[in-house]
Amino acid sequence: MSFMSKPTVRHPKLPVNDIGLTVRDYEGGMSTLCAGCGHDSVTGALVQAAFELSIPTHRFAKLSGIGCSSKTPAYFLRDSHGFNSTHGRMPSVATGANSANRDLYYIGVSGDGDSLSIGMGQFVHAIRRNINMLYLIENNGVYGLTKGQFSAAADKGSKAKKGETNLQPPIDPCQTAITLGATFVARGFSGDKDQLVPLLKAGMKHRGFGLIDIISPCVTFNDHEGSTKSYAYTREHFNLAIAANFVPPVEEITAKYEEGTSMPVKLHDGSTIVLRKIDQDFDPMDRISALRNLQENAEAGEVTTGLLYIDESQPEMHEVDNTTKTPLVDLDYSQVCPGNDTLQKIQSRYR
Amino acid sequence: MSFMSKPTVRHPKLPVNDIGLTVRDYEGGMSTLCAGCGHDSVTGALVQAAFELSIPTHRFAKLSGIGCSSKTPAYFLRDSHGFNSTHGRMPSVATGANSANRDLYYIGVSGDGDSLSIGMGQFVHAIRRNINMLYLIENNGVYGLTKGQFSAAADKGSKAKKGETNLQPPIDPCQTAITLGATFVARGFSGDKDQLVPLLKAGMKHRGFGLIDIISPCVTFNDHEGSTKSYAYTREHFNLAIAANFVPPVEEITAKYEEGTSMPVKLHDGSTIVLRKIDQDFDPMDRISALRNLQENAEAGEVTTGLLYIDESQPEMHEVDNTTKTPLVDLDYSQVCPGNDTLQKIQSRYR
Amino acid sequence: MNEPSVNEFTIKIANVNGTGSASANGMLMKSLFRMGIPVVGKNYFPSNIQGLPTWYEIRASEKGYLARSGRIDLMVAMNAETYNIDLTEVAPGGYLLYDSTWPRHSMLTRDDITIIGVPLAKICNENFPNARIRVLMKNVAYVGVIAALLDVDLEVIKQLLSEAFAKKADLLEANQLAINMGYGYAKAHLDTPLPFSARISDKTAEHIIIDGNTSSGLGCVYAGATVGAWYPITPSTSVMDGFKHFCELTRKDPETGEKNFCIIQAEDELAAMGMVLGAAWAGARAFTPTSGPGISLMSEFLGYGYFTEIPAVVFNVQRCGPSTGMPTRTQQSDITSCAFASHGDTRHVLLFPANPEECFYAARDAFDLADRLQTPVIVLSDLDIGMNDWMCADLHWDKNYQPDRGKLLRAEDLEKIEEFHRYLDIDGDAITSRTVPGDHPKGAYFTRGSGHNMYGAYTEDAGEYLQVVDRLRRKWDTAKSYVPGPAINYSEKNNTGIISIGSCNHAVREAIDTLGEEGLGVNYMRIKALPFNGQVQEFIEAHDKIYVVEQNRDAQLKSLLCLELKVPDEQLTEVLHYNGLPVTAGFVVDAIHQDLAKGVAA
Amino acid sequence: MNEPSVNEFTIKIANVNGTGSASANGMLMKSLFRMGIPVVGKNYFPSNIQGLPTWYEIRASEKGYLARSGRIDLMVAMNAETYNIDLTEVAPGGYLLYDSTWPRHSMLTRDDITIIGVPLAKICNENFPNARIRVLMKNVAYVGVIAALLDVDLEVIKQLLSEAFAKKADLLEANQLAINMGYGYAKAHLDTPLPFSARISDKTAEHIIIDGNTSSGLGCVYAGATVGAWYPITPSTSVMDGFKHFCELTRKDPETGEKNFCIIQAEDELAAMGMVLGAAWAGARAFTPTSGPGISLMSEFLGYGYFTEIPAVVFNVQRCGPSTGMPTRTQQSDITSCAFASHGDTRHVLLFPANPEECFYAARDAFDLADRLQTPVIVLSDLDIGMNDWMCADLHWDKNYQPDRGKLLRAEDLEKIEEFHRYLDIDGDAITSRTVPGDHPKGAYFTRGSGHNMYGAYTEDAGEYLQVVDRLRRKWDTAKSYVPGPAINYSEKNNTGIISIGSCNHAVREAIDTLGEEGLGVNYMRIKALPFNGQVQEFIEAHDKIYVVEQNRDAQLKSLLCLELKVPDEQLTEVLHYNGLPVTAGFVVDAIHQDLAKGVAA
Ligand SMILES: Cc1ncc(C[n+]2csc(CCOP(=O)(O)OP(=O)(O)O)c2C)c(N)n1
Ligand SMILES: Cc1ncc(C[n+]2csc(CCOP(=O)(O)OP(=O)(O)O)c2C)c(N)n1
Ligand code: SF4
Ligand code: SF4
Ligand SMILES: [Mg+2]
Ligand SMILES: [Mg+2]
Repeated sequence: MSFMSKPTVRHPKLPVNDIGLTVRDYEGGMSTLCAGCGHDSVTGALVQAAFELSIPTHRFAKLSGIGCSSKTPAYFLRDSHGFNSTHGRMPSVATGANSANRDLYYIGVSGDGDSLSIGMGQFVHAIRRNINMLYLIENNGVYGLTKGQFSAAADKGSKAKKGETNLQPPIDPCQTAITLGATFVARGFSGDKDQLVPLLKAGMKHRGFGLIDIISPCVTFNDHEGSTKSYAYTREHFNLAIAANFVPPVEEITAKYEEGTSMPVKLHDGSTIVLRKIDQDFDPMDRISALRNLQENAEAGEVTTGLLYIDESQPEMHEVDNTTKTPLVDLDYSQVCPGNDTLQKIQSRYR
Repeated sequence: MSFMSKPTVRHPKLPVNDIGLTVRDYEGGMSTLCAGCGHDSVTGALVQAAFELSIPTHRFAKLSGIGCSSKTPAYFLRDSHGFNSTHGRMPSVATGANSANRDLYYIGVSGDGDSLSIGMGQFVHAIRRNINMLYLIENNGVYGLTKGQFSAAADKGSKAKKGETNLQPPIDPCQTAITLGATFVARGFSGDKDQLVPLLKAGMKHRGFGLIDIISPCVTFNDHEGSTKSYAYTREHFNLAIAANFVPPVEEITAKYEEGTSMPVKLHDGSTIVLRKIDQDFDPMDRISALRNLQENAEAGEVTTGLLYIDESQPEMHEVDNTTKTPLVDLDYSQVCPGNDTLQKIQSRYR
Repeated sequence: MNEPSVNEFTIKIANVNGTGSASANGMLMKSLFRMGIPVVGKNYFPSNIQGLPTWYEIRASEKGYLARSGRIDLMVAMNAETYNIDLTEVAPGGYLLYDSTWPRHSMLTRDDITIIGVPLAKICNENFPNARIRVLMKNVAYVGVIAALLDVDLEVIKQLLSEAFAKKADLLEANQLAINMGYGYAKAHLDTPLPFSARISDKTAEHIIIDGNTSSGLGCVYAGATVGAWYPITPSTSVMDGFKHFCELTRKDPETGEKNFCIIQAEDELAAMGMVLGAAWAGARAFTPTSGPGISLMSEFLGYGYFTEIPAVVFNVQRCGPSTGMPTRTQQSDITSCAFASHGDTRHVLLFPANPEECFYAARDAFDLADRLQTPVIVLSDLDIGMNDWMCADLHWDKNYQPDRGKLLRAEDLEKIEEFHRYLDIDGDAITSRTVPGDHPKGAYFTRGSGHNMYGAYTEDAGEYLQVVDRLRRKWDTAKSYVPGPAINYSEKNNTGIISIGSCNHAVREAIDTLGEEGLGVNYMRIKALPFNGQVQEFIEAHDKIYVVEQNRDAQLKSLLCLELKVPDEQLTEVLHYNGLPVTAGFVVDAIHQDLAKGVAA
Repeated sequence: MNEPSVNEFTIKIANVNGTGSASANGMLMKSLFRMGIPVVGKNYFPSNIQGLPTWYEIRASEKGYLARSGRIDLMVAMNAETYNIDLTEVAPGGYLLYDSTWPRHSMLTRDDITIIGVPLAKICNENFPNARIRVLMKNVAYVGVIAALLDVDLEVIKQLLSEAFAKKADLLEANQLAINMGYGYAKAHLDTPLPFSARISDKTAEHIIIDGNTSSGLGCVYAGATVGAWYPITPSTSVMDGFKHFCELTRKDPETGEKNFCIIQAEDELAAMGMVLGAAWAGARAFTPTSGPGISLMSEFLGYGYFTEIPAVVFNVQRCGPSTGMPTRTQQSDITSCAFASHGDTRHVLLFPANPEECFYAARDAFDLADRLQTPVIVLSDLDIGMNDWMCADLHWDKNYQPDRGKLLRAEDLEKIEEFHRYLDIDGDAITSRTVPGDHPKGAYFTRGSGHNMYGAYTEDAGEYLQVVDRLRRKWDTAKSYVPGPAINYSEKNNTGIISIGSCNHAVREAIDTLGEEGLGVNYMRIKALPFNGQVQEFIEAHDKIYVVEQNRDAQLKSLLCLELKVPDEQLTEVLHYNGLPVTAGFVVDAIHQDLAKGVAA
């Protein structure tokens, strides 16, 4: 099933975005995931978000590891470059690609297995470097593609399809990322596109590493009773802490925000995320508050969603490094070769 | 320089411990580290702690990765089995050894490079599994053995010997471990043996994963002005939060503890750690409090030390798994071979 | 198959994965097996979970030819998406069964085969109320149809059903109904049986049907492995599933639930290998199953195990490379990477089981060899062996077997000796003694991947270093006398030979019979281990012409033979099959024909 | 060296690391170089930072023999701990200089050499107040002594000092004082010069002294690499140090400080390789330097690069394996692991520079080859080349050089074509086109390590899979005509040949001269790349007897020659040196003598 097999038939009545493309233009190949898989909904939300942001499709680079989730880059943005890497190693590939071309929109898609087990080290270090990318964990608590083993995100007490109970504590990517200094941390649910799309848009526009942990149920191996990553469980324990609304640069922010509950956060390109507190205890500008709430809610069995933490002030990798503004791939050879004269000068030190 | 080259000459006046050994019996080969290296002090503290606990030397297994720090297992406990593994992979080896023999005292020695860069994934998962071991990070903010590159523990703004400034945020192993659910998290300083020895003893006796992050200056590459891991900087910014005192099972706890400031924590073998709050804001039984304080202190440039977090209630790997109490290595073959009759029975399903 | 024949046919069932066809197909295969007919089931499945094409191929062969047959006598075309290709695959004179509930596209037909339509969906829709059950029962219904077409014993099927659904009366009823519907429809509307069909035979007594991963896991239980660490990867995952299953069954205290084993799902393959080394160092028998990418990731640790001499067992269930490749297709393309895994002068002992039965005993051999040689031993099976259903002789366990732990000194042994040095070659066989941590102070030593001398001490001395690596090289020679020798079929009459390995075995044996019938006598040697021993050398020397049949692109086995035995290249002719499907006898025969024709032309 | 000789001698200085001897030793070597004498400096240092034995060996050779000499004419025994061994190493008739401040142990002496005592510590203690300075100046003082013993031009030394300490007047003064003290003491108390000594010559014009890691880093700058990702590991670390240094020097905007490069210290080697693949995929020239364990860890990604055809450049500065081995000793033992890194049918293009000069150009060639062949290219140097001080011809950069980016289509190219398919072999050379992400919608494609067809689409189809892997195999053949051919010294008169590789070069050349003087004419071929091309084959065919000289235990180069060129084993005789020290001419000559003697005896 390749992304090439699907003809792009343009429906004449489909709305177009600012650059004249329809949502169809942001789609990809036909999905080969199980019917009902949460990951397909995330794909749908990504298509919507990219469409709404009016970014030319070829300015995205979509990268992934290995897993059902990591297959999805084939199912959106057909006209973007894709890189389906090895298991758990997408962060390093994204880092390298970004180092060479700082001007693309990088979307990394990973799974809870891909990021929290084999990929944990790279995940942590991509955060530490504040790579300018949107990083999605399509989190279903299991290894879908290898048929349902518990992942490191499986909750203690969650039951496998065949009845086994997971006894190890879960790794929460959001808490981990916040502790490690991530600058944009959110949680979404594949079953709630309305909430997810603005988060995706904000994440794409965020300067630096934007993490969205998306609860994305595996209908085949982890959607039964006793699972804490099922549709039913997630819906029931869904707890929206901070709602986020994305407002592009040109639009004016018209609504009035009540002091203390709603706040606009300016992004580096001039767009804004308007945050609205649902859970009054939660302060998405304060690491510790975010952590405390996440931990307390997790202990209470709740799935806290929304934009959990944001800090627009931190420089991303290239800013830290002071790399030239021109993407390195666009430098001419003459700009990087010091020439023979310099070479001769350099050699005077070696005599 | 091998640990075998040093003859054990017993000084007749040396005090002996409960099993009749002197501190010399807990020593190892001659160190090949730089004179003044913090790691040698940690080695000394380990020798002292093991001696004071009166554990037979061959009941320790000492493991490490690669680095100056990881060399130190050759310099203590000469009569213990040692495993100097590959770079960053000690946690998995320790996990495997522990799985085979749950009855030994496991001491893992690592460096900040070894654990927080290449070893990050394994470090995280050893915590998650709550492997029953004492895990030391001899943290000097640099890669000593490869000559002074910044490690992921280097503080933002810390200066390298040749003047370069580190611009990336540090990974704090203690905060990371607490977030990930570690059950014993402490920080020490190689320059403060009095504080370190009781922490080491408590860590060895703790059931489950005991982490001690030990600031251990590298005199050769990171002890200059501008470094935040130098002896001088650490001494100046040293902030003892929770003092810990280790009391073996047989001793009675005689001192009176003021409510709220001092508290005895019983360990699973009957010994006790008596904790004393120096920093009144710090609650070592509360994750979030510990995290908040660590983060605030770090922002203020302080090096918070002491027993930062403890939870004796969590089961270690074998308890979670319900492994037999007998170390697996001591099971007789007859206890694990189901025999031919069973084999024949099993095969009825395959006809 | 143009003449009526009995117990020699291949059925291929095309389906969509996730529709529950696996159990129906398995039942069909097992019913043939229970009729006493040798049988093999091969599953060609996609690397996804639901909705893509999948095929199951059943070959029945009274003669016991159980390789992929390469010809399809009856195609059960249940997947509209692949109908087109499925149609082309049927052998001339063969049959295609399809679901005639919906009309076929008129263009898609062939004159040289017989097309049989049965309205399976319609029948099921009429008889079953629930949608999911309808999908499942359609599969059972075609088994009923096939039973009629091939004259499969209905009683056998019913017995299988009652065993499978002993505790689920409603399902049993539904299944029986579906079988009867299919069978009844066929009997009523079709010419049965087909010219090829099944008849009660006696060739499967004292045999079982099992896949190699399950038997590998079972072998580890019997070999006394107590620690298993792994990271899931297709097609090796079911090795640990098997180990776990049998451990839960046989090694759990019925009262306390306490386990005499420890299984760790590692965070990745690097960690899995580290855990195995740690556990083996600590004295346990420990293993990890994996596949290609895992071997790559384990390279550093494998070299560590080689240099520090830790007995570790790895199962590499090979899949189709390079890189992620085709994870649900088979190949034997990790021979080179396993032989030399890791940088530096590193080399590993390998075992090559040919079928599930050998996997079971290879587990035992691997642990014994690892312990005796004190080095990692890698068992190379493949997806075909590991995940397909093979008929094998019953497994037996010698009640006198005791693990050969090699030179492992426990506390009581240490009491008896003066001094212990980890890397001192006392016996001259290049194998030194080791101990168990915690046993005895005398046994303490320091394990390091860096330079060490024969006393285990750190060294950077050129001479001391040489003593160790030269001994390791000598140990390789010692290994030659410990590893299993090749399986040889030899007759002085023949001066042509075939060398092959692992899962090629059935295809090669069948090919040799075919060639024999044509008048070309061929001797056969199947390699069972690396390093190669003297018998391998002798076999090669005894032949003028040798074909090396293997399933990879780069002639990896042949390369190793040339290198290790210094065989001139021209003595060995490559026969390489590497498209991801199991090799067939026909492929081997054709390759040899072609080569012989070249010889004639030249 | 029993007869007086000029400009042919070897000095070895034994010291303790961390005492600052490196700069003093370097100065001594450089002063010989500036006198116009060909010279080489080899550093034997421990894998620790301070306090262990370390040696520096300087060979001066008017004839230009710059391999390790294998004989020591003057030992400067500054380390009491190794005095014993150091003493034994001096060639009969040679000299040993020691610090006579403290008495030597009387037993430690030899009659066949001359022992020279100079109270270095005493002199320094008398003249320098500060303890640290005393330690440092002791080193400088022995340079002064040696200068007198060997008649080194004091002016040259003083010039070097004034350059080195141009901005540190006090240090300059101290150094000059120390030199004078040593020199003066020797002139006053010792017989100078020794029978072997230095004399102004003219053999070093248009040469530099540089190590291979520095020149590799410099080469990457000139080749236009913009992204470097790495994880520190001895002995490769200074490759990135060099790259960084020269980038900072030449590629930083003087005003804004903005950098035309990006260097990432990765979290480990897996990540470093991933970053390189990502950056190369994105269109940059990207590289990573590493050593053995890093190669093992990169295996999975190297296979990914091979299968997805991403041009990546890896420098493997080889050290002594297996496993951690001896990280500060040299070997050429990663040839096999690099050639076949990763599971599955994977194979890599390798380059083998022989010295720092070639490292510089190999960097350029590696990037051009990687881009042309679209595959990872691994440059194998070693510790000896990478970290030792070699004399090389001046480096030059062709001002007309433009990177050969191969079939890289940028936006303007895409505009001109109808359709782009990533893996379609249009030209028949097995090399397909690639694009740069972000350039143009038409250029978008999907890169995957899983099965893909020639359009880049996912496949599990046997035939489509074969098209891709068979093309990759054909690309290997294309590579043969792109990689640098061997360096050959050939005369029809000789029917004996030597094949060698990389840092063996100097030793082999010297050995060939020695053998020639004995009357045995030997031809020589130095392999510069894998795959081997036709010239390699021809050379082998043209000789009756060929020795393959390499620095590993398992004859890895020879094995590849046998495999790839189907050379019968008996045509190649192994000469293996692998104790961690650089091979010497004497070793090669001895090995050939022994082999010839065997021939005679047989
Ligand atoms: C090196 C390596 N090890 C193991 C695998 C097998 N594998 C494929 S996907 C996967 C887990 C995927 O889990 P997750 O990332 O959660 O994705 P999901 O399928 O659940 O979306 C594993 C273990 C592999 N492809 N590569
Ligand atoms: C796979 C691998 N990569 C790199 C190295 C090189 N190396 C040795 S020690 C080290 C860093 C050690 O740093 P740390 O753990 O902080 O120890 P320290 O020397 O500072 O105590 C590195 C990168 C190695 N040995 N193995
Ligand atoms: S197995 Fe689970 S994760 Fe994978 S496609 Fe199916 S539902 Fe989705
Ligand atoms: S280099 Fe630093 S860490 Fe290493 S031994 Fe010396 S002082 Fe210690
Ligand atoms: Mg998952
Ligand atoms: Mg360090």
